Amino acid sequence: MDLLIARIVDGLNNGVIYGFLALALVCVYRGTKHLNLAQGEMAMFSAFIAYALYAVGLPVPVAVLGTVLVGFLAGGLVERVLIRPLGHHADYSILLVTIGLFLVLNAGAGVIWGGDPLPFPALVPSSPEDYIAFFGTRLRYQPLLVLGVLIVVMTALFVLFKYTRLGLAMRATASNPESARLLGIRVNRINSLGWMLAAGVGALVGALIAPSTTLTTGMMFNFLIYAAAAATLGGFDSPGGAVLAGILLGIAENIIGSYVWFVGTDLKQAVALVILLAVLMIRPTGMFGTKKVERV
Amino acid sequence: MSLLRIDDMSAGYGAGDVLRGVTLSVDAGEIVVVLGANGAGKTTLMRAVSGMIPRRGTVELDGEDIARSSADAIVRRGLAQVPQGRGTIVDLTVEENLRAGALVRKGKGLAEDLDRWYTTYPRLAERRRQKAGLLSGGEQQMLAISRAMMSRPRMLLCDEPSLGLSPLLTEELFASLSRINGELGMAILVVEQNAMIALEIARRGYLLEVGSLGDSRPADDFASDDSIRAAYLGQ
Amino acid sequence: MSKRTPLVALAATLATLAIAGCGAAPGSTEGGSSSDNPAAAAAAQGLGIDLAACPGDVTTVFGPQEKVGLTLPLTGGPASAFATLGPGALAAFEQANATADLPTKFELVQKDDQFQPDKTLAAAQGLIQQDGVVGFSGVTGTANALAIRDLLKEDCIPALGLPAGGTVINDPAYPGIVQTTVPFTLDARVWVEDVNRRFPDGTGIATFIGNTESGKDYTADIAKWMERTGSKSRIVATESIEATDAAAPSSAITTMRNSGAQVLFAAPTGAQCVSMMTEMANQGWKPITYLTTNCASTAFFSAAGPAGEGVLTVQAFKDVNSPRFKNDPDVQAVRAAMEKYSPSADPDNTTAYGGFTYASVFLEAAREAAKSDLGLSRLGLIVAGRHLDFHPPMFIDGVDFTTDGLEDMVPVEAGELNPWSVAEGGFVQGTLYDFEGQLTD
Amino acid sequence: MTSLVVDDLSMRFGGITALDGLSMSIDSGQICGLIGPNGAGKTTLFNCVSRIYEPSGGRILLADLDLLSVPAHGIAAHGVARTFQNLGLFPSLTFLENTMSGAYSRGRAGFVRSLSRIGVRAEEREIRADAYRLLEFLDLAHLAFEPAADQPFGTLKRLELARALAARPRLLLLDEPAGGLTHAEVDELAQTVRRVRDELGLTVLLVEHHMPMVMGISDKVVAMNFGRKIAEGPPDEVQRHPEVVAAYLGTRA
Repeated sequence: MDLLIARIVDGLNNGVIYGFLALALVCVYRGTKHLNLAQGEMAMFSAFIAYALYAVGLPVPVAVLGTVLVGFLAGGLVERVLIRPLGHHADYSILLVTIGLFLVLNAGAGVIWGGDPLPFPALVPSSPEDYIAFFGTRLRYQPLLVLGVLIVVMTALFVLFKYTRLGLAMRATASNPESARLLGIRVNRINSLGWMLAAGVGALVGALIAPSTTLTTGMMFNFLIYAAAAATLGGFDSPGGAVLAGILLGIAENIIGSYVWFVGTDLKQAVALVILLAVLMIRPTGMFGTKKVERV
Repeated sequence: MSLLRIDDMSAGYGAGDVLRGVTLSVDAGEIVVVLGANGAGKTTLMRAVSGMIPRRGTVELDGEDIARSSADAIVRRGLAQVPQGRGTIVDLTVEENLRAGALVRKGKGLAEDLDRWYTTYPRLAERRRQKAGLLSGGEQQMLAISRAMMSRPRMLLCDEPSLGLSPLLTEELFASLSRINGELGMAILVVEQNAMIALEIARRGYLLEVGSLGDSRPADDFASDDSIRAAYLGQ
Repeated sequence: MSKRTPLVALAATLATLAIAGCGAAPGSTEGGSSSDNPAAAAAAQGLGIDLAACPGDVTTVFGPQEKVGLTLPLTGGPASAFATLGPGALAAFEQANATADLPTKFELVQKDDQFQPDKTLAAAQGLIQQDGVVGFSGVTGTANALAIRDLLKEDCIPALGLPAGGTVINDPAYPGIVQTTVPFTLDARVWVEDVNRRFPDGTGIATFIGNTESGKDYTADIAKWMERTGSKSRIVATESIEATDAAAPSSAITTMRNSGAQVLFAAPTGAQCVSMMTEMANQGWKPITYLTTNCASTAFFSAAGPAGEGVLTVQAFKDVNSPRFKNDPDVQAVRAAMEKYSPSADPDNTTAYGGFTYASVFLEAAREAAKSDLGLSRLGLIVAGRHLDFHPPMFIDGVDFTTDGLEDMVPVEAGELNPWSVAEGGFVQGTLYDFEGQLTD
Repeated sequence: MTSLVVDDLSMRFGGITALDGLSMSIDSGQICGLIGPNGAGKTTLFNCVSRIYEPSGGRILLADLDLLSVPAHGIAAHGVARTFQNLGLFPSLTFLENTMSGAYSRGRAGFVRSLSRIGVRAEEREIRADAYRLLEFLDLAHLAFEPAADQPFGTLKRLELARALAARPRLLLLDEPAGGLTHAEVDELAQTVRRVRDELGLTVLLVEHHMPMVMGISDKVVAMNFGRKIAEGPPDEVQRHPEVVAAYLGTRA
């Protein structure tokens, strides 16, 4: 029993990261229907910026908030300079541009900060002795913090999308950009904002999880695969769905990897993809995605 | 002075102009109809006026030049759109569609406006929490008109509101446009194939024939001669 | 313009091939003449080299100026970890050119391979055919070295001083390939011997091995040495990790913790060294931990903080960042050489010192060859590389670089098993294990 | 002499009836215009005849052949060819190649023979010669070896006609051929369609909004509204039919 709980907690630790990054993917997708493959690298780069801010003497919370701000602005810049000039129907080119961005950010971070992993301080006590005992396992403050912030961010995004004029404009734009323009919505600005939000959320993920993954250029690579799976599973337009799917994916992969003898750690990633396929075959819009409803 | 003044406007999609030298005006408080058979260029005219496609020539709203404004800016200046095919935002609920229509205007009165349109089109009120994609064609057309009106525009453009609707619904819809014009003094430019119904509520009309617009004539004039039939059915 | 580029490239390639082909033809006819030299014939035969099959005359003594090739990742993900190797190697060559009395000056030519074996092969082909290198030093990575060894064998070109720890590198069929790093088999042997010494009656061991080529070496070598040493211990948990996985390995640690293992043999990759130690501390699991020599860097352990306390690694090189070697005269001499001859080398980066050391093996072989009957030639280099016995300045005292023909293929067969000390901020001196002559199979 | 017979054809999409028991016929060698306001069901009927849609009920006969019993991909071999509203051409292929691509349906070489190349060369030569004759017939021969890309829309419309004719059809279905053409091009196209009918002896079903063209070249016109036929007859009769006028101009309620 204790072991099962320990495994669920282990899965939760990773699942929270998948869900958080998935949330960033959803931010871009909700606004623009684009998948940003550079999302993970943007988060990684942001974490390094947080490190740089911390290294020049800023307190950790200020460094984290600082990188969120930088991420926010950089997201807008990326949209304006790299994405918008491609036009609204350039799905394939945009995918390629995000791959390019992926490579540039990865190489850039390597050149600037080197290949050795850097220690990144946590916002909460995180020495080995800082934990809450829970059925023989240890709930640590660091993942709890990530989970807490994730819930706050998710709720904030939910409120933004559901109850604000801006959120309404974003949803209208995502659903029918042409109509949105004819309602006077500045569609370009909304797209920018989607990228800014996503990059801000990504920056937060990067800076928050760096203490547990250590700060390296490769830190986000795997997470992005899981996050894309989680966003797909959760339904690409549902923040809550993406987060929940991320967490469930983390737990499921861990439980299956641990208790199904032929899976083990080698096939954990395959488990995630099999779950993804299975769900998509039953519900093509994901678990919580909106079905496209339209009468002829 | 005309509320909307278009002078010598040409427009098209890429190669070749679909519209050539169109001149048209709408006065405040007036309903004007542009009639035309299928393929005459009615929707192109609408999209050119609303800035959705590139155009050349003069386009003025209340004396302000909007020929180079973007589509969203034109709406913000008070020229609201009911696009062809209704432009329903299918993932939003009926009420969210209406609220989206009011995004461009600041200030209060949102609740009153919602109320007004729910009263005008009670069927929308019944379905306010439904996804707009589930509405019938007629309901979506009502939604499109209400949504455009939620921006409290100076003028309304309607692109073929009768499209795909039964004669009865078409009749009902035009009656409501007439009421909007009467009660709010709203200027409306409507392009429409269904000439008889449109002419019934319009003061003046234009006839669009493969890209060129004739002179405006009083609505009754059209009703009494054969020009539309000729334009629509040949010879 | 854009359409013409591939044509130009194609033309260039064809021209290169044509020139290479013309160059090879007369060489191969002359190849027989080298057997006229009885010393060369004997030396070659001793190493199983067929001189007649070598293009050109490998016994020809080098001119006053020759080129040496080095492939390493300069771009791509691994670049940041390895790129500093180049400037370190450059320092060694430039120092030798300036101070040593070698009859030949060596120009180091570096080529990017992005750490991808197929690109290593392309880079090596370019170095041989276009640059005309007479040898290689510091081809980085086991898989990368494997990718080019057939090419090197065909062209009878030596590669001396490779940072490639794989057991397969030391293969009698490829006498010209000389490893210069702690071989993974030494790592495994030291771990097993140390566990046998601590637990004569046996204990439970957990293994946490990266799902990579070197990971396979570790798994095989651990099993081999446990069997050969008659170890009474058992492996009770085997966990693996993908090289790209950045998540804290919490589930693997949970499993190993629950296996009741007293000992952990761990060979993860890169930053996983850090996250593994951190996660173990977080879960409160404290087995006796043996960590791959690939993780034995101050950067990793500093990042791990208190979680690194007492973790054991095998070390053959002096760790320049540890207090123990800060004032070591050899370290300071190398540091001075780097500052003087290769200012772009980072004097605080372990990998730069590694590059210097790999190059020093090549240079030592060059010295020996120059003194030998064979002279400083390609064959001379290969033969000298296979008969070296010296102490590179950056090696820990007690660890030597020794090769003995095909009898002893593994040059580095000793290492210190050193625990990390948080208080010291470095590895502290532990037990020296020396298996000289015992690791070659 | 009746060529195409549509008998009590119905088509429902979900709850919507797009065709409601529609019957009509075209005599062999006739040009029949199919008109009606947007949403009248013209395209649905057109797509049923060209076997893109499977009707919910009714029959479609081409001479004595039950078209609905022919698989969708097989109708070309049974003498039905069509053009598309937005051109279904291959831009990178030449005019000749595009035209030849229309002939594959009547190729006699099966899969095995195509592989073994026995008799295929001769057949290919024949198809090529045929395609070239068609291009000459449509005044496109000077463009035979030019790629289709970048030619004026009106020229491409004629090329599409050539491709449809390469299948040597008995029944030619034209889907809004005048769309996007200038006045002069429409006149030219109308003449071409007439000439094609006269010289090749085809039956033509034409869906078109451009009334002058429909009324100018059709032997008979079928008018539809709300999925039903509201009038059928010579153009000038249909033009004045009160229901047709009402369908187009609307009615005062």
